[in-house]
Amino acid sequence: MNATVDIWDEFTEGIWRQNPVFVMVLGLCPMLAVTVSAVNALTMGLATLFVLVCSSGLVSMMRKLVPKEVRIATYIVIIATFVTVVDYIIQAVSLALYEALGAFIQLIVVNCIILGRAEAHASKNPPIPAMINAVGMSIGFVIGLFALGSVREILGAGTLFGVSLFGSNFQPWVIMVLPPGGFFVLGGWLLFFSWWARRKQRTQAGRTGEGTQHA
Amino acid sequence: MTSASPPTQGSIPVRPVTVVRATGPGGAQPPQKLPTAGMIRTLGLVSAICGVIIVAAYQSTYDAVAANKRIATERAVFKVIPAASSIAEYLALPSGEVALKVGAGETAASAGIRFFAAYDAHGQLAGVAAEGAAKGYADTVRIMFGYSPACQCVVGIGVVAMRETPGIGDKIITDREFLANFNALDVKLNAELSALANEVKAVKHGAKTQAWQIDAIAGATITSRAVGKAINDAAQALLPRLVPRLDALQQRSKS
Amino acid sequence: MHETAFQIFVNTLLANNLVLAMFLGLCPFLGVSGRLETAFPMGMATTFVMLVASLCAFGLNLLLSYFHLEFLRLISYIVIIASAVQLVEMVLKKYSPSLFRALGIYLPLITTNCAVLGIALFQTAREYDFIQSLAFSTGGGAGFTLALVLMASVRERLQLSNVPDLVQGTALSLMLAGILSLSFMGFAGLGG
Amino acid sequence: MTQPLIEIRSAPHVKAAKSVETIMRHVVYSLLPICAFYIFQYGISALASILVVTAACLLTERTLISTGTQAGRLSDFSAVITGLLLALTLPPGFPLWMGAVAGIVAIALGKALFGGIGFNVFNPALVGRAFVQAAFPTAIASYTPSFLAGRFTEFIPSSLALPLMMPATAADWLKAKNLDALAGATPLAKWKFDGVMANADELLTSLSGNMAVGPAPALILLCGAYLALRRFMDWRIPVAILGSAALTAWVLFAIDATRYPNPFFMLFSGGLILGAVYMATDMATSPVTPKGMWVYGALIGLLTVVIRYYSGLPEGVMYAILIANAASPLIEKVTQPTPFGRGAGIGRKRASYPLNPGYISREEASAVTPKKRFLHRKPKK
Repeated sequence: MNATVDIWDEFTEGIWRQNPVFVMVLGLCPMLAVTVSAVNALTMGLATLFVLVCSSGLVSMMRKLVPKEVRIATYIVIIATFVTVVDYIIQAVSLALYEALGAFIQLIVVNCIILGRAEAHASKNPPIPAMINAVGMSIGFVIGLFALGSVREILGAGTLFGVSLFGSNFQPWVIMVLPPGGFFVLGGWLLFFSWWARRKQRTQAGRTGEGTQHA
Repeated sequence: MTSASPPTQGSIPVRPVTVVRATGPGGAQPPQKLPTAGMIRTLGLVSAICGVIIVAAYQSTYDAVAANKRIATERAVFKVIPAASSIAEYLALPSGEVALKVGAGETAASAGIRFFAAYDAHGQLAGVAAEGAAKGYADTVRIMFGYSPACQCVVGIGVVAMRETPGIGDKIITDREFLANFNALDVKLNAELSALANEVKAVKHGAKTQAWQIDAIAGATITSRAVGKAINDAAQALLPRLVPRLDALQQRSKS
Repeated sequence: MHETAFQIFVNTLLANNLVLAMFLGLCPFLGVSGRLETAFPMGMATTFVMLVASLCAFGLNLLLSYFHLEFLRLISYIVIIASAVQLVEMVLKKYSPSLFRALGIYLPLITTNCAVLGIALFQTAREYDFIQSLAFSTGGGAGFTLALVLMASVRERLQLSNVPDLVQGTALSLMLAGILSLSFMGFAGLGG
Repeated sequence: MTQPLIEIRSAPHVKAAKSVETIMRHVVYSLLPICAFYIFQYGISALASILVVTAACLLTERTLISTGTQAGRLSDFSAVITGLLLALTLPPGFPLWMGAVAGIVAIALGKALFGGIGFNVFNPALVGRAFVQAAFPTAIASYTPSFLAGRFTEFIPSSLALPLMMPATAADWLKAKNLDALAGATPLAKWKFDGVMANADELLTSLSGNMAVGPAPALILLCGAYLALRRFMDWRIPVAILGSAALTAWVLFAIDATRYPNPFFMLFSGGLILGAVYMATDMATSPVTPKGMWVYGALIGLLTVVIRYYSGLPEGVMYAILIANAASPLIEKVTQPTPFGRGAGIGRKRASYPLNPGYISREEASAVTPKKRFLHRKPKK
């Protein structure tokens, strides 16, 4: 019983409680740069998922072998390996997608989420929980990327996954696919979540009847 | 780094400082005996595993990547030369030679100008395609243009890469009026075949009077100009080398 | 097309600013931009590492393409950058201990700054020659420093104003970065 | 020792008995003639644009104040100023719904985000303008000629675009009126893209008609002079901006007169005068030290000319002011007068934060903001 709860906990940690995008605000660089469309966002998320899961597995398998002094170097080399692999896979699948994402696939190497997970979790846990945690984390990352990418695509081009939503006369908000739009949309999501959390807190406080209400 | 500190008079403890210095690149570990052999063994093992993974991935995707790249190039060339059905990649060398490009790893490639000869279904030269680039509004605009030896003109363009403002600059892909400029854009060489007879240039919207001018898109003048400059620069560099050698390209060589 | 070194420098400094237009190096940008006193040294240290890393990457790329080992590029770049940071750390420690003390905590952070790796990767992708790479890395570093200093200047002032609680923290920093990025859009097309 | 030795100076000390409301009210008064002339130039569309944009600003301000997000009162006139200035910087035929977006963004992003009046770091009107410039680049570049016949009875068709929908192109409408599509280009755009330079009288008053210009510069200067004379505005900033822009333009003109326009054109085309007089002088976003004002103004002038000449956009005042706004705390810090007793040394001490690792990631909830050192000695109330 307890074990399943743990595993479920490992899995959901990254999706909500420690969501890498909205809670920890990690991995910003690729996140903002590639999320001009929902497809790009999903591809980037899946690539990160692959790298995160594989590197977590390998790091976790080697955790007893690696001396403390060289652990960071080892992790970086392992991560870089899987990034190279994913880089070639995307090239093989679709060159158009590869060009849209550009150097940001290779920049997954310096995505703090991956190194952070390797250091904080995978190096201390056996492979299976480590990988499950990694999957959860990456799903959280994918959700975050998708939330950004879809808003930016809907407003910025009037489409979602390339399908037109509002007809041809829609005025696209070009800013959304430009750099400032990325900052604004992510900032907007963060604002939304903090507003939501506060509201929930307030209603809870109201229910217990001891909440002293002042904003 | 390990220079011995001078013998100290008095009771200032210098030693700990030297110890900290001597620990080297490993970071802040305790100054105990380092498990050097273990470290090297682990790093070696990791490198070996990673090397194997990378090489395996590279090898297994190599064909697919190459095929993708070829398809992408072909598509780009076919777009600018509609009659084409197969292509061959060439280098126009500074010596005036035209060489068939073999393999991907030509280190001497920097001196030559890359272009594609496109052949129709009968193996006859249908046109030549080359890339050009110029600074646009946001970033470099890279285009591919098709050159037809028959009319000595540009017969089509396609955008390879750009980051122009959506809705304004990217009209160069969609604006029919603008694309009509490239049905027969004059890039004739001068009598000595040393340079273009006329500079290809974008002029303001509605002011096109000559066959070598490009009627710019109203409101997207800078991007239009970049397209003109890209064609001009690339043609200026390539055509004087290419035109005298066109005969060598007429038939598709067996490769 | 051949861009001059000056064009590349101005372009990476303003029009295609690493942080505000390319989204590189955002973590330190948001993390260290709280105070001017720390923002400027951090920017300078990053610039220096960028320069070293860019030059190393240039040489390394020559070597790799000579042996047709392009698939090892990423992994060797990241190792080179980590070593460059280590090197800078050791050199500083020896020759300028005061600067080392001031920067000590930031130096390791630079390793995971994607702007540094980004510089190395972009200069390879754009096939810059030696001088161009030099201009690219110094321009990128200067642009990073500029963005950091401007951001710190604004955030320092905001400590004295009553920003709504709801916005405090990362959301505010992101919005500020957005407005800064908006103002830098005026430079689009500069150096062309 | 009869001379006063101590001059205590800190953030703005206004000696006269002027409240914020008084100042703001006079700024609004001085803006009214400009708006009136603008409406006279462009007719009913301009009137609608001014009304809608200002209303959007006021409504947003009201909503945000009532939810407690932002400080301030509606009656302090600051939102009115933002609305009027914003409307004056937009093309007269700008779709009304986009104008409303600009107004909302100006107040929400440019002002409420920082805590309301007096705390904003960037000029709110310009934040709104920059946002719509990036969001709707086509619409914001479509100007129409002034003094068209029938401007008081007929809307410019793009004004009335349905919300979220694309406006009708101005070019077709102009063609129907037998006007060249180029008549819709501003003098700056004409110069930049076509090399056509406008005459001095056209620029100054725009009375000669059929020019797509913004509000008349001569009138703005007049109204600005009123504000400066009544000391509602510091004269140093506009003077510094115009001076540095003219100087930069003159130097370039002297170097290559064929390539660069004359300084006069530089000063009186586009929004430079409006920006210098009304936008850059916003008290919350400009330095308070006299020396700082000069530096700030000079920076704006220089950046404006550089952006106009070398970047892709024809107009650069807005961006120049926004960047200078961001730099203004920095300028203020550098140009702070030396406190008495500290000496005029370089190595003078300032209040500073200790360098500690907890400082790096202040975003983390657990990290605490280090206290400023000098605050410890502050007497407790």
